[in-house]
Amino acid sequence: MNWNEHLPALILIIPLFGAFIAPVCSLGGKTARNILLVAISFLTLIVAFMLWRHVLANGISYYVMGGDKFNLSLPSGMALPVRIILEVDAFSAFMALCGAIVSFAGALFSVNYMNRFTGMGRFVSLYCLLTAGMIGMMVTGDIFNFFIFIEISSIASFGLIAFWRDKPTAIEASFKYALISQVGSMFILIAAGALYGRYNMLNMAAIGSVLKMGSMEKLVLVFLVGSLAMKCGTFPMHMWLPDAYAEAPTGVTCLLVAVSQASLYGLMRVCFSIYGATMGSSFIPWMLIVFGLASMFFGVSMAVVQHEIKRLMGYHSVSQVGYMLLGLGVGLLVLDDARAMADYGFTAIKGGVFHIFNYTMYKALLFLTAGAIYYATGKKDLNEMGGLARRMPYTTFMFVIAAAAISGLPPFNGFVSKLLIYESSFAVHPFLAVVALVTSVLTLASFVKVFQTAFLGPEKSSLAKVQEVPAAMLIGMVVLTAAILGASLFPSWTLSTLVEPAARALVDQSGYIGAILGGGM
Amino acid sequence: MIGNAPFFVVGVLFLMGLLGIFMTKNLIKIAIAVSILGSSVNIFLVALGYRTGGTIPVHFLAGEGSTMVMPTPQAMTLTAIVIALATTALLLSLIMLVWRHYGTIDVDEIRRLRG
Amino acid sequence: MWGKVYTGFGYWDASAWILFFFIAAFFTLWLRSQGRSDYKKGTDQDEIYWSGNEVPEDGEDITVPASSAYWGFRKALEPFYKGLLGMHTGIATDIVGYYVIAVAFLAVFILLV
Amino acid sequence: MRPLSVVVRTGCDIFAWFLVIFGASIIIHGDVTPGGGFQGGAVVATFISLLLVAYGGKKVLSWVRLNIFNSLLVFGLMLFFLLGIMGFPNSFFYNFLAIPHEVVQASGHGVIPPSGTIALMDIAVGIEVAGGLSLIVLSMFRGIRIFREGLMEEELGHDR
Repeated sequence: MNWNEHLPALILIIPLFGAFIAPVCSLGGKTARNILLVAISFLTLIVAFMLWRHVLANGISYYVMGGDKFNLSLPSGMALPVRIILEVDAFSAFMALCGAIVSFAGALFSVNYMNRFTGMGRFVSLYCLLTAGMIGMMVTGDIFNFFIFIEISSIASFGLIAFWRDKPTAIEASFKYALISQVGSMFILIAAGALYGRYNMLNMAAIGSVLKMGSMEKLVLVFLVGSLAMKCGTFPMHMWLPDAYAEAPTGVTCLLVAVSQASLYGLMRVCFSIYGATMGSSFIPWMLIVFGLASMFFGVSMAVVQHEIKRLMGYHSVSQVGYMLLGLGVGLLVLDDARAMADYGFTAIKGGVFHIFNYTMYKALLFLTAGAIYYATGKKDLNEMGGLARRMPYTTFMFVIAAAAISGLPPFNGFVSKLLIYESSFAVHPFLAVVALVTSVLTLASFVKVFQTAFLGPEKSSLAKVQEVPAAMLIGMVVLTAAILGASLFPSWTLSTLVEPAARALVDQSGYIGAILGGGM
Repeated sequence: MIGNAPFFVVGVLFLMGLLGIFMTKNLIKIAIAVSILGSSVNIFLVALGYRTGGTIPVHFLAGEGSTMVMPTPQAMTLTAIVIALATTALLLSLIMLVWRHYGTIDVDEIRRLRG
Repeated sequence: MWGKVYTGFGYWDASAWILFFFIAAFFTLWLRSQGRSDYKKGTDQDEIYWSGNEVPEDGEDITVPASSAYWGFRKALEPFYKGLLGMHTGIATDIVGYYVIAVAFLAVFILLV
Repeated sequence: MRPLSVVVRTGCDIFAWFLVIFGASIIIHGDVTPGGGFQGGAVVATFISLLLVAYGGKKVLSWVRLNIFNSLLVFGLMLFFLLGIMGFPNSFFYNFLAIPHEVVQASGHGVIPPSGTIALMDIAVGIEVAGGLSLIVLSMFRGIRIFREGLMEEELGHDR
């Protein structure tokens, strides 16, 4: 049998297997458990990479769970696809690759970071489950399964955020996240049920092929967009995000960044592949742009006044998600206008997709450096830090790279994606680009503050015994640094191999639908 | 008209759940309201799947009837119930830990993380 | 691989920037190498210049803590920050409330337009 | 939780076991009747909660070992997973044991075709849910008891 055909299933099987085997493996002691954690996430990364290569070479690949053959989406006599179908196009594969890289880095980091805590068997189990849920959200082609995977990842993340259960704030953050995400997923389930009641099917591609705009479809769109925007932390619904990111163990925060990107992926899948050109009015694209602008500006202005390092970075997550919403919203706005699409719309989508990659890498790296500082000093408050650059040179170096990338300093990759977004959103209205620029300036300001107070300045006497973090943690950070530097030094290569196929797949609604409905006849 | 009655029930229960979340201050009551929200969505799914005059969807026991009730929404409902059970258990455990740490289950007083 | 990234209005070229970086680094290092190494050690010549003030022994007390950074910025935008911080109450039901209001807003307006 | 009166305890002694049998019946007939792995497993898990209510936590926690439920959970999950993997090379979760109903009717063995892996998966899920829900009930109860009696569980290295 050809393993390449089974890659979409394998990418789910491997982390699920890790989650199930972890309680058994943790009987074998610390080493066996750590090896399991790293091996599972590394295998996931390899499979994600192979899946990405496969999709780029052979076009959209899909997989029928439990079918007589893996590609039998339409069994004899059926007009509609049945069974659970995974559909991986270039955009999904790109997202899964990003998620797998971050998951690997977080796993490497967690090995040492979580070393002194008990209950690690559960930690490994939940970490693998969170990876499986995240990747499941990215590869599924079925709206109800999307709900299931979103719930799997939510439940795993509640457990992981509250992992330090003797910290009151961790419990509080987890409770807030649990409450809002439970209400949000009920909205998603109502939307999935309503689509099923209307069209008698759940497959996203099949729904997209027959969808006609009516009042109910509009409500469904709003429920899906609102809930998924909440999940990725858009402005008025973002309050759970800094709490959860700040209180989770750092390896988990790094993965939560990728999980929020999976929600963004769902949002884009709904807007582009299910609704696409049939959306009709430009209300939802404009709302995405407005949400994006609000998240950018208010998120970063909240970040400037924070003095707890991970909380500050959590607010930056809110503001960075705004860039992607802006880029992809501009692309959605001109989706059925071929001329504007060629002029600036596709550039905006490319910028948004590239920013997803960049954001996942540098934000994960920033959280890991914050975790390294916490590991070395035991402090989270910036007021109590100072002069760490002498003690932790490698961490400082990687922090500087990540901070420069997130603030959009040339030549780092953040600059390239932001440039694409500025120049394309400028064509819609100059105000959009102005807000994006101001946000970038404020981002730089707040990271200068972090760099100056934590790493520069005179050494504090309370930090005299601080040492550089162990090698495994550094390797976890180096993985992400390498990704950032690669994307920075070879931007055109990254754009043409990694980003452009993904952006093209996102725009190509008929290709997404045709792959399922044309197969197996 | 009477065929739409389940959907009215769904609407009322959904609003009850939402109002329950906003109007009550007790965390346990909020967890109950979330469960009510979940139940209303489950009723919605089950009500969607019913076809008038349909029989059970097991092919060999269906008898003479030609229309069958779709089993998919029921499978969806079962899955949603399982997930709701997991989240309810987690919410209740978290509330237990909140009470252990904060000494209160008033939602207004659990706000150490703000700003 | 090293090509230009066209944005539709201009382009970005990482290799040009790196070239510039090396040129700038060359000039910087060259300027630095022009410095004199024959200063007298142990005299006033190798003291730290700190705006004419006396250099404090222990720098720990005079650092600006992070919560005081950008004080002027916060002071100038005080009404804005008052509103924004007032919004982040941290109460769980308020968080859900903002979400439900946002969805309800979207639902009403998408049916109107 | 204190133990309830002797009437309740005797009733529990007599009837609690039937819950396990009833749950097992639901699990085993999952492929032909309403119900299945999760429902049957939940019924089985009520056995533990019934014991907890009738006998109080102290006694029940001294009777049971949490590792047993843990291993039930893992065993059920691995069985389910294995059945899924055995569907290769056709596809993941392929029903490799199913027999089409024409074949069954031609051979004259009953009217209900064997459902293949579905029944086995029901059993796997039943074992897993029975273990998992019992574990949930017991852990939540243990949490309350630890809190009541002020015995904070020993936690290593939590430096706040």
